[in-house]
Amino acid sequence: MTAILIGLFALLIFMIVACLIAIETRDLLSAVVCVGAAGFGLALADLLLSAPDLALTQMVVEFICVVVLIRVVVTRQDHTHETPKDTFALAAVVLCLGLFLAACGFTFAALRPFGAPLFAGPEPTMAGQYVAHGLPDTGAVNYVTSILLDFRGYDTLGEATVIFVSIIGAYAVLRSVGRIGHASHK
Amino acid sequence: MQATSESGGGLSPIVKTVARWMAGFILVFGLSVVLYGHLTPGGGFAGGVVLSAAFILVVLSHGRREVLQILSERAPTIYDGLAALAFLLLAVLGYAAGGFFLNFLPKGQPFQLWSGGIIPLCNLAIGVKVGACLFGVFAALAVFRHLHQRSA
Amino acid sequence: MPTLDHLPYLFAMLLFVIGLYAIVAKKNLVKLILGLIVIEYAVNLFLLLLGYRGGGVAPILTRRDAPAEFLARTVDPLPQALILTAIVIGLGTLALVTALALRLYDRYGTFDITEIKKLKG
Amino acid sequence: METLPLFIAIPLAVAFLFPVFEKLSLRRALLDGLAVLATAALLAGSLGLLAQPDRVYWIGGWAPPVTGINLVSDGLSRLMLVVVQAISFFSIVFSLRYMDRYSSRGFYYGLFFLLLAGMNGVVLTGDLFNLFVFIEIAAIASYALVAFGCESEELEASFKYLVLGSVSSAFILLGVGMLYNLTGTLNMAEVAAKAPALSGLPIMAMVGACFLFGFGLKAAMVPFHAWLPDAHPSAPAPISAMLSGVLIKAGGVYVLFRLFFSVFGMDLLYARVFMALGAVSMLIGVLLAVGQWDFKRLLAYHSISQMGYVLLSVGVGGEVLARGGPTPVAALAVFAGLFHLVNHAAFKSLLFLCSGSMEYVTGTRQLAEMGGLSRPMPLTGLACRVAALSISGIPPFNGFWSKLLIIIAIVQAGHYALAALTVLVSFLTLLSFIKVQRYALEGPLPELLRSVREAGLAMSLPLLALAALCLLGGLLLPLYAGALFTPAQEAMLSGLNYARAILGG
Repeated sequence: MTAILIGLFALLIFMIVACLIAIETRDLLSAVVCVGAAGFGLALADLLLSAPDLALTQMVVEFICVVVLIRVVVTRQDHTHETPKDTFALAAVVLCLGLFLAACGFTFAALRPFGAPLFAGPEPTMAGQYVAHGLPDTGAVNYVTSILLDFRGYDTLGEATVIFVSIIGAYAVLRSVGRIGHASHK
Repeated sequence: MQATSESGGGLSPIVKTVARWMAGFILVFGLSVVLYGHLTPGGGFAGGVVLSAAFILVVLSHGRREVLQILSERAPTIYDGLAALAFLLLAVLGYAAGGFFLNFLPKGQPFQLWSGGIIPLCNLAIGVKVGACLFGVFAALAVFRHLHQRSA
Repeated sequence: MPTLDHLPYLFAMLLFVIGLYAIVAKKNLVKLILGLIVIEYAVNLFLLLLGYRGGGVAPILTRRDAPAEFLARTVDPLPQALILTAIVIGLGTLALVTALALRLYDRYGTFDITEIKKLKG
Repeated sequence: METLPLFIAIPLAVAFLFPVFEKLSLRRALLDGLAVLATAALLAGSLGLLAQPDRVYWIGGWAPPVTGINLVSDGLSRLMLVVVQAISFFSIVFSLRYMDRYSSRGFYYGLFFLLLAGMNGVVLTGDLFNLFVFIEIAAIASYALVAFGCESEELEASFKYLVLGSVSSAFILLGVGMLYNLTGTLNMAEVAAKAPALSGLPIMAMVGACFLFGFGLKAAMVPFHAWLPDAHPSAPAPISAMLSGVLIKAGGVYVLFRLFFSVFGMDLLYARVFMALGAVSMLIGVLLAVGQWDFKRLLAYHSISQMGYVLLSVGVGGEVLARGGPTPVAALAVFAGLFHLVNHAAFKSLLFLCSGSMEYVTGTRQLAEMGGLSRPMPLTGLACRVAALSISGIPPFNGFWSKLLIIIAIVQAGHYALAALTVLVSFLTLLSFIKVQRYALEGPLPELLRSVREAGLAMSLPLLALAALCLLGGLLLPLYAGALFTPAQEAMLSGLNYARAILGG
């Protein structure tokens, strides 16, 4: 457990640093690469926390995201001047976010501690039932798959639909001609 | 690499051949990730993304112009729609057999490829769907740029 | 107050807040997209941490495992299934938002959101 | 045969078919026919459901103890289902002609049906994570539809909408995760059964705040409303009607009611937050609307204001309930809120469709460039007048009755200041619609618009049908209230009994 905690915190700090660099750097290409690195860190964290399915998916998705984003960024010139807005507004934003984080710190004490979810306890849980019935009732030895495609297959239909919506949407947005006839002149 | 594919020429013939071979291997790997999803880590989503990566590799190495000659704008959306329909059909077949999303096929022996009832079939449909979809998004953003409208 | 038991959750929330900061304070469309990605990472990580069981094994049965003993050791598979769904949803959103950003760039020649507002005039 | 899954399966199947149809280059009439037929069948199905009792459908046969995902048909979800199907039917009929102005009809229908499937899924589901998935379907479809015209402003509005919408979704998912950690389940009924043991813990305030922010943003309540006045007017008119008429309700207000009444159980704090959000939205929305000159933008601000009425009224009902006040008052407040929700769906969609009809023939949305349109376009003019009278609360139209009931309920609950505020907001609404009448329908017809005509029957029929609903909805209320509203009101008032009904305990 301790070894896992140390590894986890190292990965978390790596991710946080990578994200901070990504957000503050001026060069968009390095920003994209930094977020990719953070995603790679997340995939490692998945592996560390016994989620190989997630690690695999996160890794390949990461690859596609970074390729697409780099493709978008690399040939386009950017002249954004990140002049700091107004110090007061920025301070207010940071203060609000800090308050949110403090509220989380205060209220999270009631959550189940890390490493001891309800699932591990004696209480009956949704996941406990899925695991108990997974092999005999669905025949799949990968419990994540049996949940995804059998117990909660309806969610997966929804998820497949989300992907379908997004591609139809992207194609719709990329049409060269949107309106026919007289466009609404405003 | 980016610049050449931008102008549409593609890379040298050696790179293209290697890329095609690589794409073949990636395709097989993706299919195995899809089909063994209920036995090992992976499944329709991860495998589908791998499948799309194979096609993306070919596009990146061959360049825009060559790809545009063989690929129609609508192809990815059609495969996407058909695979989504197949997945929905599995759910509706269950519906006919007694309940929406009922796993109506025999469950088989654990650890066999043909086990888990409809799960491998669902994985296959999702794999094709995700592969077509992601490739379609990439193609739309990188290859087509502006889609020509066609009134229906 | 949180102890070490809850510290990983707070780290995930810190990541979440960093993403929110990017969305609120940055003016570049690409930075906003990156902010969305960071938020998605944070939420996925949070869900994953919630399902971890100390010393747990991956929720995939192998031929070597005795089923009963395995069930007492596996981590919670449900959050993992949820995160898989959430990853794909995030990917879908990313595809659409990238298409929008590209289209805006083609119209205005910039990723700067304040410039875009100005050009609209 | 169980019909509940069909409300999701039919729109999905239709949506998946459209890319294939586009490839086959089928005749336009076939696409149109399929779209109209599918929405009409769904509308008939939802009306048929009204006559049937409450029931639960466990998907895949996974019923407790192995809790799968369930579809729930109770009074509240049936009410929302009917509203969603009705508005989508009218919007599709209106689109047949209106969408001539846009390219790619197949994509339009595809996205429309995905939006519809998403909303039906949200309304019917009894599972928290499934709710999130279907809200995302509806939301992503609406982002794409807002940008459907591909004009610069539309793209920008869609981008803003997408970023804010995704942040709100992230908050919703955080809330779902925390609830899962606390209760070990995602099923709303099972969470509801465990909620009383958790009430009072600070973490529950955090969960409530996450959901309130997430769904409040989707419902465009006032501190979170910034995206709506850009997004709703940018969409094609039938989509504006869908977004303002049903999406902010099905994806925002409905879920808030479901979660805070049936799952967490209404307490005084939540009720006061509802009331405050409602009152502020009502006032700020109308104040921002009065100064607008863009017809659709004006309507969008009014959506914020009118949804404020609904939230205020239902919040008052919850407050009376939570402090142990007289049940009839709470029942009246909830009833009035739901009635106003349905009325708003009718008259706001009608107004957006009217604005679309005017835009179709005149090519503008600016009130200052219109004038005298009631002469060349008598049908649109008539429908627009009926809708304006309804939203301003003039008898005998439906808006009058629901606003009257809301004010009576608020007075009975003892909140005199809020009642006065409601009257004031109604007055301001009336003012801003007098402006619409004055500049769009009355006065001289501008030179440029001399040749305009009514856009055709396919566009006028939905307008007239909705106008008839606005008139009859109020007058015939006693006839249908028992079938439509009473079960919904009971479902909300019975609170945590929701869990008992589903789990059979």
